[in-house]
Amino acid sequence: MHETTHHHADTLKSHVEEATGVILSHCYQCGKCTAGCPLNEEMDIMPNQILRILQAEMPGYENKVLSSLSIWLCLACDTCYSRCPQEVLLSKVMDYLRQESIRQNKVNPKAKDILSFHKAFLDSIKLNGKLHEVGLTIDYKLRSLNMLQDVQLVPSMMSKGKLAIFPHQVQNTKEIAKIFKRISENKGDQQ
Amino acid sequence: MKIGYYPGCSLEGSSKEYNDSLFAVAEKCGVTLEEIKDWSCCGASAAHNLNHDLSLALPARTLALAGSQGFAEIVVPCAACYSRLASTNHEISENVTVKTKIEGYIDLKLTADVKILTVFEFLQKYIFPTVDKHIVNKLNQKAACYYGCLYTRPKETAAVDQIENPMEMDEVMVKAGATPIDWAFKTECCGAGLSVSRTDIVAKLSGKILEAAADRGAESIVVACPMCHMNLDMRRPEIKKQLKKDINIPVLFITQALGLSMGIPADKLGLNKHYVSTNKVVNCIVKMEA
Amino acid sequence: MARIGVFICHCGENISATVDVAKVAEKAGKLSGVAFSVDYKYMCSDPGQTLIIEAIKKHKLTGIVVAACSPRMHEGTFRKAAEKAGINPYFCEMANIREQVSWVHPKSDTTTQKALDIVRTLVEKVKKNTALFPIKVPVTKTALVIGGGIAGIQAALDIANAGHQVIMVEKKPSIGGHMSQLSETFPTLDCSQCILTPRMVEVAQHPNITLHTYAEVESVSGFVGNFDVKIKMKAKSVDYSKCTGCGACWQKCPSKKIPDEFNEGMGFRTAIYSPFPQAVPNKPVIDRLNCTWFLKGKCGLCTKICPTGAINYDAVDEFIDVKVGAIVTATGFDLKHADFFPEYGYGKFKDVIDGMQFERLASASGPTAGEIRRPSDGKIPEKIVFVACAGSRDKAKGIEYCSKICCMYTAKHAMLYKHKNHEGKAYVFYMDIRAAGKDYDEFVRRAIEEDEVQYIRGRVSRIYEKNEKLIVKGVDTLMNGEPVDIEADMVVLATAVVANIEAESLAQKLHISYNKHKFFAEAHPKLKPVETNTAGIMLAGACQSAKDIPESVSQASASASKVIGLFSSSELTREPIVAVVNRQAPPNYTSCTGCLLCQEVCPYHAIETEEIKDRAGNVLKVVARVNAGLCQGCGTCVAMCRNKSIDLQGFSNDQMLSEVMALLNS
Amino acid sequence: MSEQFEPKIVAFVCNWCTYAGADLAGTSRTKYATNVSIIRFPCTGRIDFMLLMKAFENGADGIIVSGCHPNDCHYTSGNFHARRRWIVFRSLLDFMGFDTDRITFSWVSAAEGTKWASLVNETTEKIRAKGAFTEFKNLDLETFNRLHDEAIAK
Repeated sequence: MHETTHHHADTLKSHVEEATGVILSHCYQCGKCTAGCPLNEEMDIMPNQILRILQAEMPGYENKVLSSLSIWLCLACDTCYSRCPQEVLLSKVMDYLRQESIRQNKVNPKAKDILSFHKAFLDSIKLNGKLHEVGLTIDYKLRSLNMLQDVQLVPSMMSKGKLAIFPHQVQNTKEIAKIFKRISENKGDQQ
Repeated sequence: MKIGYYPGCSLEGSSKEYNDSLFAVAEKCGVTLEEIKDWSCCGASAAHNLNHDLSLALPARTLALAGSQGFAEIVVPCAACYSRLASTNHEISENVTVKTKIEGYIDLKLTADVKILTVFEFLQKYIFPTVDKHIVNKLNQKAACYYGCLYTRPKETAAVDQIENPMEMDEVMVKAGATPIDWAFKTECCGAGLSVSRTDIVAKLSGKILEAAADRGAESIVVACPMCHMNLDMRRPEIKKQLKKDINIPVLFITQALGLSMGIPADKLGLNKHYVSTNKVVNCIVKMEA
Repeated sequence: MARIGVFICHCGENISATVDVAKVAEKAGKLSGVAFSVDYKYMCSDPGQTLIIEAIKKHKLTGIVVAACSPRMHEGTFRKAAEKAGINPYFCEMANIREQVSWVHPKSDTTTQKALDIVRTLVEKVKKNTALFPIKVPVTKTALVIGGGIAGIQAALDIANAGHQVIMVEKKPSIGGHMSQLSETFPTLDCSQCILTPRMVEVAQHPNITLHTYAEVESVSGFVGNFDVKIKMKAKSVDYSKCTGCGACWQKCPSKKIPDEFNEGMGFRTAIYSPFPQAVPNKPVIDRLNCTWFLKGKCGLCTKICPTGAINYDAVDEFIDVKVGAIVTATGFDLKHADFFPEYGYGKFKDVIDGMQFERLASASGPTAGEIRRPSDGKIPEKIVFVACAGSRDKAKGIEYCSKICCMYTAKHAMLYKHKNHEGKAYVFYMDIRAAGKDYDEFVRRAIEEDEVQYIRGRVSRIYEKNEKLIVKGVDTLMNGEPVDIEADMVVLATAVVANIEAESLAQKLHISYNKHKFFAEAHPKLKPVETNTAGIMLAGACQSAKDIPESVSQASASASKVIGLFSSSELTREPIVAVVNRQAPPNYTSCTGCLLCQEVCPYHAIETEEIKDRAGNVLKVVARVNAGLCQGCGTCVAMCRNKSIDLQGFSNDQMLSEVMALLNS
Repeated sequence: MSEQFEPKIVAFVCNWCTYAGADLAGTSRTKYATNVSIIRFPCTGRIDFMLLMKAFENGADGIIVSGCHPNDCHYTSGNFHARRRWIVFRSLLDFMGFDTDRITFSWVSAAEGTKWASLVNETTEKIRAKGAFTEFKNLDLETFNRLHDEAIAK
């Protein structure tokens, strides 16, 4: 679409642009994304501000965004993108920032639980090829140390046949593990 | 022609009733679904947060399997799975280098292009042609069809015509003899992936949705997404705390609602698996005079 | 036998400093066909010109080459001199040895040689020159004005007052356009009707203006000074020669529930109607799509009521042909409508309206007699939210441009509301405030400072209904993106200004170009802002781009002055640098085969077809003919022509070829 | 030291942009090579490319064709037609085995005096490097046929 030539400088801004294909200068800061964001009340830095910080590249801007809670609250519901007058695919930027904040381990302390859940989730897949909800719950609890949360649900979920004690598995779980391995070896290029 | 089926993890676990009711409806109309052999998880709400490649590789594996098993179409009833599979399909068809890279990761070829059907596309295409003669009940109630994010956004992979006011499920509910209400929260987000890690937020978002439905006098809420269902049904205690009031509108899967109108027994549709009692729904039902 | 004179100018020192002018003169004198050559200090000076004139007479020169500055500088001067001396001015050519030789090269033999080469080139060209005579095109001193809005009205009055005939065509039953719908106008807040109505009446009564309402341009042919226009007069079903405009018919008409266009669908009108009280002409038409007589063949009440028997159900569309010399296009704009904003529920929620609807609510002649009441339940809103840039500057919705007028009218709307409801709260969501105009920014500041309109910088994401209120989900980007949710009673969207829905089809009838948004294209964005690429057709008002009233009026007067200039003489004279299709003796008549490639490439639609007939009147062949009135002399057709049947006067194939040959063969 | 080769270059330019641009180079006294001489056309759209051939046939070593930038044409679309015709014409020349590098097609506006100057200098250098254009001069029927057959063979 756009033929704007991009200097591939070694800055967070240019990495975001290369990785996501989003051209940050397209955002003219109308704020429509923030106005419609279901999480806007919870966020520490508003979606449009995340873009603004990246646009402006003021000293130390990398930490501001990478250690923000907002990037972890974003649910990628794409309400912003579906209404953005400039068609900026914000959820992709958020995805990239999350991955980058892990890589540079700048994850906001308040986001640790969210991260542990995602990790637990993926490990469950790594292990079984499918999600095993009991396993996930236990694993998550160990990571997050929220021992008591949701325990009251477990028995009822089982009685309702909503939780299987034994995981469903893909026939050859090694395959899945391999996929994880191949990708982690190739961490160099994320996208 | 055989129709492929990708249940996804939730339909084997927390949303078994969605799976059961879908099959019950299909069976009644003589439509058979064939599960993709050795399918694996799509990565759902987690993968894309941590690793973009992974978020493509996991769905890609299933797509590759479906292709190699000769499925031209696969039904994906879970909204999250649909969204992941659809966007993966979109990205690999847009970008060849990504495609080859992913093929490398999964060590499978992404040759055939497999059409991904949402549950309402499936109903439209395979159930509607014959459903009328099976419908024996009018649900006879005000139903709030709730679509959430994953079917309606982003526009590239949206499974609905009007992303701000989708009507696909409403049409199904009309068939089932219910009255879909016009309400403002059809496509708001329920909190989805934060269900476990930030239940407080989910209670808040899902609370708003319940409230909006209640304001418009909805007697049932109809969904086509396990995560939406979990958040709106199972999280009711937290929501109650949040709203400081008790809203007990039951939450049905679209296939359960349609099943009821086809006279399929409640337990076969897994209505007993819900947290919020579905009796109100059942009580509204009236037999259609032949 | 050609007798060419060569005149080398020193231009003081400008040329002679680096070019050996004497040598050039001497060598030029030896060129074949050159009968006289001389160098002189200032050729453009009076003595210089006299020198040329004398030489032409004395040496019976058939043509001259003046080697001096750029022809863009003094070609005119020397051609006049040649004419004075009694030869056709087009036998004068200039060799540019200043800008393109002496000023750009050092003093050297090569430089002198180059000067000579250029002189030789032009000498060979002038030998091939032919006598050319200015083209005279007769001018019909009648102007057609398409569109009866404020721009059309202004243009028509200016032209008519200059003493020329004007034909005005308006597709609606009354002139007045959008301005007649406005309540009050920024930045002075004077009542729109009050300043417009006198102008409308003036148009109707002006001896030089013929007004055709309820009419449309059907087709246009011809060229500047000589357009032939067919006008479609839609059947009004009322005989205006009999009708007195008493209004008995529309007071009695039984079908009273037709949405009223003039009130933007917020009021009702009858089937036989005159759009508004101050309409000009204030005579009704029958809306046949809604009239019981035309739908069911019953009723006929208006005929019974009409005291003058003016009603005529059998009236049919009529066509008239007019000749005009110039056309002013003033077809105005539309507002983006309907389900363009699903996220704002526009077209779904009764109380989400657009700017023009608000004008009607605020207007004393409107459906609420000037009281601002919301459409759904007629309540007076306590909170109004105004949303600027609703669709404008929105790539995703296909409109990247700024609609220009919204910032100002939104400020006005908020102000009017506050003036009428002091207790009410008015919020404006905006991205930027574009108030660049005389007293404009002061006006906006007044809204903010005196009338306490709450301006919030940010876009609205969504609007939805919740127990009789409209929830507006916005944001304040000046408060670190603080989300702002407002429970409003009414929302006014400043929807985008778009081109008139019929703009494209009209442009095609007129052969004028338009941009991708269907706004008509001016001939030059800076220096020809009111002309189009088709000579004789001008632009006025919002049909060219979004404009407010002052701008539309000034552009209308500008295009009027262009028309008046065109009409200042009964013939218009044009440079004879035009293309011509060759002529040959029978049986060929011309080498043109009628492939008409030239027609395809001509930017000015100047190529017509001509039937070549024998004495008996049988058509022998159809060939191209250049309309000298339209041709601008670019010569694209010449390069395109497969068999050299069309040529460009002043730059003919012969002339160009001899230039090339001469330049390279010393 | 040996005489350096001075190529003869003809510039076919439009009256409204490039010719004016060249005038501007003059009024701003920008010096440039003497090798290029201008022939003035109303518009690049007017330029018949057979004239270019004639120029080569008569001893031109290089040619410049220049007019208004796209969308700036005084006649709105003349330069587009010129460009279209040039693309076709060039492929024809290529096909005939003609060195199309001897023709420079460029846009120079009325404001680009310096661009004109550098265009002239660069083209002069380029053609000087290529040396004199002799193909036409010693183009007898045989060699022409040979060239033609070779071209077909390609």
